[in-house]
Amino acid sequence: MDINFSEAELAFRDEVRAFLKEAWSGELAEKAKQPGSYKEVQVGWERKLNEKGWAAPLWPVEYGGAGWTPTQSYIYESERAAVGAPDVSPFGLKMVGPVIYSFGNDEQKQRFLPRILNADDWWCQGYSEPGAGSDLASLKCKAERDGDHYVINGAKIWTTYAQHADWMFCLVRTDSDCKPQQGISFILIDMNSPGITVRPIVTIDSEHHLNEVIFDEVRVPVENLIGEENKGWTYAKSLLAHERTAIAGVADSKRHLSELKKLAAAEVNGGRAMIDDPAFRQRISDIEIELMALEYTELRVLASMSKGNGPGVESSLLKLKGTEIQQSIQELKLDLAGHFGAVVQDGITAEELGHGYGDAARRGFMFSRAATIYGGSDEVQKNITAKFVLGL
Amino acid sequence: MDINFSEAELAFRDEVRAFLKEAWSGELAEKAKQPGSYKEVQVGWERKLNEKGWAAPLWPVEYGGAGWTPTQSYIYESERAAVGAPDVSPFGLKMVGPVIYSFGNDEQKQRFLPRILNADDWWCQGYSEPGAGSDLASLKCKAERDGDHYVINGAKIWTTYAQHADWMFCLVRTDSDCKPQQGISFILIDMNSPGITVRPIVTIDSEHHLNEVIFDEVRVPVENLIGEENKGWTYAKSLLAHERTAIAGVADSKRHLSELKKLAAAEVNGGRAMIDDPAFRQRISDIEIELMALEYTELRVLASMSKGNGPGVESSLLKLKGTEIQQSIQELKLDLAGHFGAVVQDGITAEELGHGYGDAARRGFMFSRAATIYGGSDEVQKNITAKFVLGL
Amino acid sequence: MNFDFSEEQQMLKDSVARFVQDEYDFEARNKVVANESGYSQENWQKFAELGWLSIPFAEALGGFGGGATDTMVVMEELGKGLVAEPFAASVLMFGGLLQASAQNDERDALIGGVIDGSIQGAVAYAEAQSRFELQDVLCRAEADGEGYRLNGEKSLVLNAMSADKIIVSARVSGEQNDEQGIALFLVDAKVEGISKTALRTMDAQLVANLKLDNVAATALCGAGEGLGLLKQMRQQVIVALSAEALGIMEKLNATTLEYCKTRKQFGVAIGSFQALQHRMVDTFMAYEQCKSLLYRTVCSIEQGEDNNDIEKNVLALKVMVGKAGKLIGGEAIQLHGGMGMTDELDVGHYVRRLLTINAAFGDADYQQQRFAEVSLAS
Amino acid sequence: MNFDFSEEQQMLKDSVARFVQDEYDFEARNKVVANESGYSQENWQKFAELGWLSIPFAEALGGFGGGATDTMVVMEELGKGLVAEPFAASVLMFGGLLQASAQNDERDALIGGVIDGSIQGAVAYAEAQSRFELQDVLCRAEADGEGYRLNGEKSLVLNAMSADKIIVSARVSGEQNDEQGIALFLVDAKVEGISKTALRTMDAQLVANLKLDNVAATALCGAGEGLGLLKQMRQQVIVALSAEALGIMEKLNATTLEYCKTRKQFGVAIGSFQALQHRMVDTFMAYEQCKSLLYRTVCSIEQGEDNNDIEKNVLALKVMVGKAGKLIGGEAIQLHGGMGMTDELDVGHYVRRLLTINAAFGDADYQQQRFAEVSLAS
Repeated sequence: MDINFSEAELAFRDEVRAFLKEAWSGELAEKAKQPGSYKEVQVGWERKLNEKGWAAPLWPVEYGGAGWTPTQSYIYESERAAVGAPDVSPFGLKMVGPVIYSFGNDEQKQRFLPRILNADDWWCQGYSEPGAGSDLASLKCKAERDGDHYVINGAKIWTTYAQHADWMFCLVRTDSDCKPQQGISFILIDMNSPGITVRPIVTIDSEHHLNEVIFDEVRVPVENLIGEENKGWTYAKSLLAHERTAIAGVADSKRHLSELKKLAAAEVNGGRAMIDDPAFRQRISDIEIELMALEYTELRVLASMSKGNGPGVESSLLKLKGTEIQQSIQELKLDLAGHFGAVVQDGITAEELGHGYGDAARRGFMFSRAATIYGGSDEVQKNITAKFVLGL
Repeated sequence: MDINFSEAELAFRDEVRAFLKEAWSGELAEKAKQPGSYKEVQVGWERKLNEKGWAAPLWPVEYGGAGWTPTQSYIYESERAAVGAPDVSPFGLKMVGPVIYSFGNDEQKQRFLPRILNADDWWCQGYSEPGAGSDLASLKCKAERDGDHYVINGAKIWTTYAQHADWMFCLVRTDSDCKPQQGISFILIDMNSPGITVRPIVTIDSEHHLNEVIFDEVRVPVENLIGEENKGWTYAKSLLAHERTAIAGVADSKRHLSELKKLAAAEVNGGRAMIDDPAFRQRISDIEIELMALEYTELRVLASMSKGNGPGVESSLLKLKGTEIQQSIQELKLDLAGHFGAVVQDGITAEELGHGYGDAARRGFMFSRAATIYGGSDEVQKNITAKFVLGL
Repeated sequence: MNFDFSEEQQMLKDSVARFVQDEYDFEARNKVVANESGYSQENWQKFAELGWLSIPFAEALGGFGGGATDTMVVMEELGKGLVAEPFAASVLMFGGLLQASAQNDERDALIGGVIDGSIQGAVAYAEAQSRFELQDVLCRAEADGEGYRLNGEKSLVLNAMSADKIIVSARVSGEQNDEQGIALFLVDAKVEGISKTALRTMDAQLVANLKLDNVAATALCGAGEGLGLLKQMRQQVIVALSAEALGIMEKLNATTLEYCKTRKQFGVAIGSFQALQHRMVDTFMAYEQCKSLLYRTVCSIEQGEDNNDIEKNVLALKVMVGKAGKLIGGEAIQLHGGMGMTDELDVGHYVRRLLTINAAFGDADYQQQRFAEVSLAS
Repeated sequence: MNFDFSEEQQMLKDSVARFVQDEYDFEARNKVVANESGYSQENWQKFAELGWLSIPFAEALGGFGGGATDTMVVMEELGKGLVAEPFAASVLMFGGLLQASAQNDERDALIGGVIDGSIQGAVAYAEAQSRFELQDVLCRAEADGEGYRLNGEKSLVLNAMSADKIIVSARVSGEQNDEQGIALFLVDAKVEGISKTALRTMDAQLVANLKLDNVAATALCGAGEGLGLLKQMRQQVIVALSAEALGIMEKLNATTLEYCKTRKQFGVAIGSFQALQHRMVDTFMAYEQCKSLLYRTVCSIEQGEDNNDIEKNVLALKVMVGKAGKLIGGEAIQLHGGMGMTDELDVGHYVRRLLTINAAFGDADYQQQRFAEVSLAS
């Protein structure tokens, strides 16, 4: 048992720290505090990463990856979260990028990969459809061949940040006369194509993250098809194996927990700081203990992967426990804010309001409910764990 | 909404109090504190009740019942538990008695009912069989007619206090060529019959409450059959409707909780009484709040029954919540006892040991685990509630 | 012993239920809250005509003379409809404090105005730093002739933007958190020196922060009485909000159950999955237990039990409603899946109201510690 | 970074596992604990021969020079077999305290005896009133020539009935609960003035209450050092007991899983019921999280991290193991149904050992409050 980093790893950590200190500072870090700055900050940040060669460190080096080991990836992730720098937007760099370099043709690779690395295009994901939920194989959005084009009709839902997107990677049905998982193709759609309507879906945090995207006779050139027709399901599934380690969100939760402690030291009830309130102490320590454990669960998975093994049985709990912890932190923060947790702080400064984080706590709490629904709901995760880990 | 008792009910309460003050005192109450006194105390207590006419207050008056309303029954139960007097042993008075007066013939009624009321016979229940669990319909214990007798072969398990029993009421298979629920008969077996072996089952509290009862060519006179052959399942099911209200154990839990508070005031850690320990206070108040609610859930059921209605949807949670509360109280008591919760206080006085209730806490905690298993496990209760209350 | 409503109570319940059913579906409700004032003046007048605004007031004052049960049945039904009109803020809090304060003609006239719907009121008891402590008051009152002048700030005052009159807690003497020295004052909502910052809360209510700069006010009680009156109001409003929460929980459970029965995934209704069934049994039990505790509390008030017993019931109720609300709200969103995350569905709106009720007048954690003090001292 | 065991550690692990597998099934274990001494002397000699008793001792003392990882792998495997031999009491507690106290010939000889299995030891730290506080000591020591005389009582001393020597905490000065004034003393288990009352605990261990009536003793440390040494011992033993608990939890989860796969009800394996599946996922996760926290703690000790960080890990571990033990133990009984209630099945025995471990050296509630102090101060 040895959790020390090697000399080389320590040197890498220093490099990461130096980079973050320089890159996540000044204008960009300031801008991130402003509402509505999400896309601008993400693009700015991803370009800085790309400049350093770290936009997609786990891609193969030939396509612009950095050749990081899992441990390096863990080090970067820990340091990034510790300073509060954002994760990259996953759709281009973590999702469609790997599909393109794995299954795309040379032309597609040359056309899309550099632009993904440099955040020149904003990507969104077209998997879920209205009424289909977790049951992807039932998808109905149809692509029919018409000369050099596919003609797309149908709709996608829960499409994160489609309102910002230049491109969508999309699963479409190209054959209806076969088993449901077959007959699906993986296609790239220019979001500026005529016939696309993006309908905002406001979520319970009162924000606009999600959309329904409706396709009405949208023409997509056949060269935008990835791999073979009707094999899209295979390509999509291969994605799931990527990027398992960051799923627990341990590094971000650590930062949130440490911020929560600071807030609790300043929040006072009847002359006593909330950090000295017994009920608060119990709840925060419940979370902290689980998080201390989960950090090592993640390290155990990582250690296994570093040796070239699969992620192991422990990995199935990374999302379940990780999201439980994320939600618990958000809930405690909301409760900590007291009455101010209810306030929609619309254009009013914290000073005018008399409180600093209630609005963020509310938004964070409400949106955190999605963590156990999207990306395979808790129920689905438990079914999978029962079946594949416990053999039930 | 009116939770006041009527004049008559208040007068009844006074009568109950006066009775308990006299009957649950002196020798009998003292004896109850001694280990191994269970049967003797029960029999003594039930005879006092019978003298008063209260051994089976809910039986029809013609068979010796007291004609109590549900509210009177509630009043008695509350007052009984408050002074710590025992409930009656259920097998005779609450289980086989109602079956005999409902489905037995006159001879059976005359022969058994007075002896049940006066605790002259100790009864046990022969339903479960080895390997069958909650699935009663699969029972295999066989009764074959041979002249004026049935010949019984097979085994029953989880038989509470069979070691004390004079009689068993038993479900046996009299026909194997029909649907599983059919072909079952309800028969009374003299436990002194040749061919019966009672094998003790020690439980995890290290006590002998349970047994396996093995029948090897046991001859039972046909006059011991209740009702018709092959209709036993119907008689057994009708039992389930009896005695719903006391199932939550609210009155007993209130007494246990109040005792727990007293113990916590006396148990000291580092100079601070445990009743002032924040974690203890939180746990005890969690329980107390649920119990305050459950007391009114029970009253709501009772009010519904007082009007001649069925017990209503609330009743399905009486056992689930009631047993959860019972177990939580036992767990807290075990934890309160600290290291002494582990001690088997075998013949040693509390003074010699240096602690008063650790042994009782351990036995209580371990045996309380059965509360969510026997009499329809939690899982079965939830299935039933989902189906019949929620319509799922 | 019975838990039946009187004929009058049943009629009241039916009348509120009918209003919600006929005139306050989710769409109508969304239009109402989109209003500048956050509610519909037309609805308010209807409430007055139906006599609902008179419920807690003594008959001598022109009221219905209702008790805790009457308020409960109204609030429970209002909860089911997520009704945004400021019944609790104006009738129960403002009206309740007026009724509890010393009799005089102005007071009686104001209560009359509350009853007939012509007067809207608000109570400004919280401050930015006060969190859940009623005695944490920095706002100061100084005598000025027959009246007083108020200086300071008040936070998140319910219904302040629509109120004609505002009751303000302010300190005549003592330091922050002193239990003594707090009185209640009546101020005109448009009087010179008041400035208001309007804010929306997540349950779509309109609240306001107040700045009081030498505002003219009349005293409603002496400096020894303000805190006691506020505590009494808190007790009554907690019971009322708990009844509202119970209505919301019933609605959420019913919506979720219905969804699970109809929503299909992998070819079967998701309500057929045993794990979900057991969780719905848990939410069902949580609801029933809240209902029992609400009944217990209301009965203890109606029968005039010892105030210590009433307070214990009220605190237990607040704790249980807070926790059950989180459980039921959380499961409602989770079991609705992606749909549960959308603002288009009513589920999230009900959940946000439950969360607001949890924080109101002290959340579950806070009240559980107070409960333990009351319960373990006895 | 890796969580692999060294070749030596893997051999140690395999050797304990093999012993449990070949010679310590449930039946054999029941015979061992039915012994008058509560364990088998024969097994103890085997442990000595296999070198297990030497693990925590420095090589200079004839030991294996093992670290926290070595102790962990042994305890985890002993846990799986519910091994009753007094490894923790005699080797880790008694031996550990000896090793931490000042070097002298007698001490070295005693450690040698522990290693070769000829000496059994016990540590008497608790008193009837002390609950979880090591400094709550009433037992008094008075100087008598070169030695001391002890008077007082000690409670529930592990392995006291078999011990040749007992280390006793006693007060040289100060009052009950003073942190200062506590020293550790070595007494001969058969010396005049000691009387013992033997007791069984629910995990089948033999413990004893001690009365000390002017018992001759030698000091192992100064009065300023006793509490520190006890705390250090507590830290080490908590980690060891947590490893034992982890082994037990693994065993319980595996037994329950196997039972659910094979036990049929209503015609199907009960493991096919989704509600049970999800609960088994919960117990699986609880186990894995305990394992992670144990690894974290052991690593922090092995790498010589700051003691504050180690203490924080140890406290977190104790809390999580206590709670997970209750969850896993409770589900194991519940899912085994009626069978789970019987003493014939091993499940209840494992559960009782987990409960005993939870109470040992402060239960989850107690340690969580200490954890919060350490964690929220930093």
